[in-house]
Parts: sequence; structure tokens; C-alpha cells
Amino acid sequence: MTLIEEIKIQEEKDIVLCRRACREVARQLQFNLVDQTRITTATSELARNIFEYAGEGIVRIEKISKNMKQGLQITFMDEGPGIKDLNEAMGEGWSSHRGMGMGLPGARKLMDEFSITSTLGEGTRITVTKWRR
Amino acid sequence: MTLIEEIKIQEEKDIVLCRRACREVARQLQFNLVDQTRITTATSELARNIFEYAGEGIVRIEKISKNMKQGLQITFMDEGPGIKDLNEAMGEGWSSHRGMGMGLPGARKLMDEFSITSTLGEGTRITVTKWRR
Amino acid sequence: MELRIPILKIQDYLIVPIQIDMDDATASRLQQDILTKIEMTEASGVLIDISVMEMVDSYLGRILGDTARMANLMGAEVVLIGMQPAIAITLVELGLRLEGIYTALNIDQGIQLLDNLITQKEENGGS
Amino acid sequence: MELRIPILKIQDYLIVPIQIDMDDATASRLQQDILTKIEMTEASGVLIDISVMEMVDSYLGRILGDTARMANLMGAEVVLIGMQPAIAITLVELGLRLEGIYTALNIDQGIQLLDNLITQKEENGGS
Ligand SMILES: Nc1ncnc2c1ncn2[C@@H]1O[C@H](COP(=O)(O)OP(=O)(O)O)[C@@H](O)[C@H]1O
Ligand SMILES: Nc1ncnc2c1ncn2[C@@H]1O[C@H](COP(=O)(O)OP(=O)(O)O)[C@@H](O)[C@H]1O
Repeated sequence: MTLIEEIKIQEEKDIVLCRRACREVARQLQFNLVDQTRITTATSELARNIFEYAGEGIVRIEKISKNMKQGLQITFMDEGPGIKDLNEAMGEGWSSHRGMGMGLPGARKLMDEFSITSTLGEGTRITVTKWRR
Repeated sequence: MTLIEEIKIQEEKDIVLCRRACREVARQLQFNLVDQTRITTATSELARNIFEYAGEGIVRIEKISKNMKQGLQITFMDEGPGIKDLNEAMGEGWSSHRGMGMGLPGARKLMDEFSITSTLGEGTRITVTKWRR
Repeated sequence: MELRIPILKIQDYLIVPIQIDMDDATASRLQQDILTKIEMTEASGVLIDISVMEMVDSYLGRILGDTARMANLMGAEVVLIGMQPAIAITLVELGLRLEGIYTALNIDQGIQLLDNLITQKEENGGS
Repeated sequence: MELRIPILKIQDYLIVPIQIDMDDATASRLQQDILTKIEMTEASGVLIDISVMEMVDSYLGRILGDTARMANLMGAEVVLIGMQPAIAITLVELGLRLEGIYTALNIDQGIQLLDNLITQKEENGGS
């Protein structure tokens, strides 16, 4: 596991910086174009959630490997309000605000692995992974 | 009960080999074209589940007869993670991953008989039967 | 050692004759190839000939439906050609809906349909 | 220090070439700019060229879809031009539907489509 970059999300523009950084790393790790786009899009959704719901947080980009496979792992961490009902939040179309409710379920579908932990009043942590084919 | 063939599912291509083998047997047993297609499709769904969720397993193809009727019985066995909630898994559209959730309920509808047993941490065994008209 | 389904260009349209029993990786590769070829050739219509396919399960059905939706987003129309009765029956029983996907009995009717769809799209709109 | 996407007027149509990775504020500003420009110029059609966009997430997808619907209410038609295969794939997988939005492979086909759409509308009356 090699840490490649850590990006602070504090203002809206950081969402763009963050997704660009992930795309660049995905490109360097030789993910194909479609996977680069999937990774960038999932990152954009989850980084926006940090900004929208927690105000600020950190995105960590790591290179990992398992059984000869190379992968990109991205972790989204914040100390925001947390999510009350994870099942509800992971459902397609559910939004506590005026969103489309596609961020969490969408990111899950675009990536190979997705895990989320969230504690009310303490924060949320989401880890996603994409393996190179 | 006559064993006709046993096929190992270990890689993705085995799903194709397995459904082709079942089609060939169904043809030899003189199932009509629609039933051949139903059997092939159900096999494809269940063999894919073995590959997807258990990594590997075995598909057993058998000729059976009961009250003068001839039938084709296919058993899908794996020692994978098992299924936590069978009711949930058999429901249309339910998928633990990114699937369409049509494999189990679909295979059940396409075949005449369907039985499933699954134990968490031990594996899953599904038997389906089609009777010749 | 992955198989690759050929994609032909005839006038403004792409023709994709699927002649083998595709494994999942080949099907997913075909989806990408069709979309890339639409981009490269700017073909406004795609005919996917499934007349010799012996089976369409939920995975393949999803790939076909998704490909049509993706092509639509890029500005092209997709028509599925020659689905065998046994497959149509099985798909309905399976519960799979190929919503919004166009179908035709043979290549000629498919070309006719594409011609009409593309004029019609220009007249009535909606992809 | 907000970025602003230029909007060109060519004959009766607006052309919006999106060449940067827009942040949310820029995208929402662009939506307003397009609608204002439709009002000012009385353009009957808008071509949004997304051929160099590298990503469309649910926020941008919604902005694009909403812009089309809003323009429709004002009496103008919107066509999305040149969506890349990788984006079409991602949008369908994400589950986002750009329902009712017109698409075309390139600017020429987009202009053709707008011409036809607008003639058709004039013939039938109403939007
Ligand atoms: N980092 C987070 N902190 C707190 N709540 C979150 C976070 N991410 C998502 N949520 C909650 O989960 C809901 C669903 O999120 P999502 O699927 O991305 O849709 P949307 O953002 O459009 O509402 C949000 O409306 C919000 O209530
Ligand atoms: N052989 C198996 N081993 C473990 N889990 C299985 C197996 N087959 C099916 N499942 C579980 O049942 C769920 C539903 O299966 P299915 O109806 O085939 O839909 P899908 O495969 O599209 O998810 C799967 O998502 C998976 O969690």
C-alpha cells in the first residue's frame, strides 16, 4: 500500500482538484479510459458529499496490490454529522437534501469495491477500490 | 438417474462451456427448442453465480425419469460464502452486488422444479429440473 | 486471448453480426467497441444482428439494453435484428425488459427502421 | 474569480463549447448564461458541445438535463453534441437518465437536427 496523495476538501473548487488528481493517478497506473472515467466520476460524487454534508474532509489516494493485481484505493473521510440510516442513504434516489440521491449508490456501482462506516455526530468514512484488468 | 457430465466452474469461460454442454444434452434428450433455450439460460445464470460469488464450483448434469416422464436435472454446487437470507436472494431485483438480481428468480421461473440450500460459510447447492413434454 | 466480434460499416450504419456464444468479457468488450466505432465513424445507426444467437441471459440482455442507451446518449440509434422466438419467450419469462430498444425481423427491415427513426428523430425529437 | 464558458451565436443558434472541467458554480452559472442568452438573442436552438468533457457526474448531468428542459419552456431546443463513449458508459452505469434530451454525434448533425426540429415545430405549432 503506497500513499500517493492526500487532498483536503474545504471549498467547492477542491471537488474539481480532487477528481483531477484521481484521474491523473488512474492514468499513470494505466487504467483504461472507461475505468479512468468511472474512477473520476465516483470521486467527484463522494468528494462533493464531503463538501455538501460535512463542510470539509480529506481524500486519500493509495496504490494497492493483491494477488498480482494492481489497484487504486480512495478513502473519503470527514468529521461531519454522519449518516443516520445507511440503508436508506445507499438507496437509489434517496436524498436528505435536494440532491438526486445517486452519489452513494452510483459510486458503488462504478467501483469494484465500496465500504462505508458512519457514526452520527462523529463522521463518515468511505473506501472505494478499482482493480486494473 | 444417470450422470451425464460434470463440469468444473473455475473461470469465466466455463460459464459458456457449461451452458453449451447443457444445451447439447437437452438437444439429445429431444427437448423442444424453447425448452432447450430455457434450460441453457437458467444454467447460464446459475453457473455465473457460482463464478461470481463462490469463485468456483461444480455443475452436474443428470438424466432422470419419474412416472414415465423423462427429465433433465442440473445441480450447481459450491463451497463459497453461502446466502444469508434466501427469501431476499430469491426476490426479483435483489442483488448483493451490482447484478440485476434476476438470476435466482429467473432460473426458478424457467425450470419446472427448483430447490436451493445454502449455509453461511459452507456453500450453496441448487438443483433444477425440466421434464420433457 | 479474448475474442472480438467484428463491426462492419455499411454506408451510414454499423452492422454487428454476433455469431458466437460470447462469454461475459467478450460481450463487455463488444459494448465498448461499438461505442468507440460510433465515435470514430460517426455512424448514426447500429444494427446488432442476433439471429444466430442461441441464448440471451440477464447479463447479455443487460449489455444489449445498456449499449442501446449509451449509443443514444452519443447520438446514435440501435436496432436489434432477428431475435429467435425461443429467446423472446425466455426473456419475457425471465422477467427481463429490453425497454426502449428497437427490434426488426431482418437486416433490410432494420435499415428501413433506422432510416425512419433518424428522420423521425429529426422531426419529432427525443432520444 | 469565477470561470465563464463562452456562448457563441451562429445564425439562429447558440453554440456552447465546454472546454474545461467545470466546478459546480461555473456549471450553474453557465445554465443561467445560456437561458439569458436565449432570451436576448431569441435563438431557437442551442448546441452544447461536450466532446472534450472528460467526466459528467450526477451534478453536471442534472444541470445539462435541467438546462434543456428550461430552454424548452422558453421555446428553444437543446442538443448535446459529441458525448464520448466513456462518459455514455459511466452515465448509464451511474443510473442517470438524460430523458428527453436530444443528442447528436457532431456539430453538423446537431445543426441538421435543430433545423428539422424547428421546422417540424413550426409546422405543428406549439412546443
Ligand atoms: N459525507 C457525508 N456526511 C453526511 N451525510 C452524507 C454524506 N454523504 C452522503 N450523506 C447523506 O446520504 C444521502 C445520500 O447521498 P447521495 O446518494 O450522494 O445523494 P445526494 O448527495 O444527491 O443526496 C445524502 O442526502 C446525505 O443525507
Ligand atoms: N452461489 C452463490 N453463492 C453465494 N451467494 C449467491 C450465490 N448465488 C446467488 N447468491 C446471492 O444471491 C443474490 C441474488 O442472486 P441473483 O438473483 O442471481 O442476482 P445477481 O447475481 O444479479 O445479484 C446475489 O447477489 C448473491 O448475493
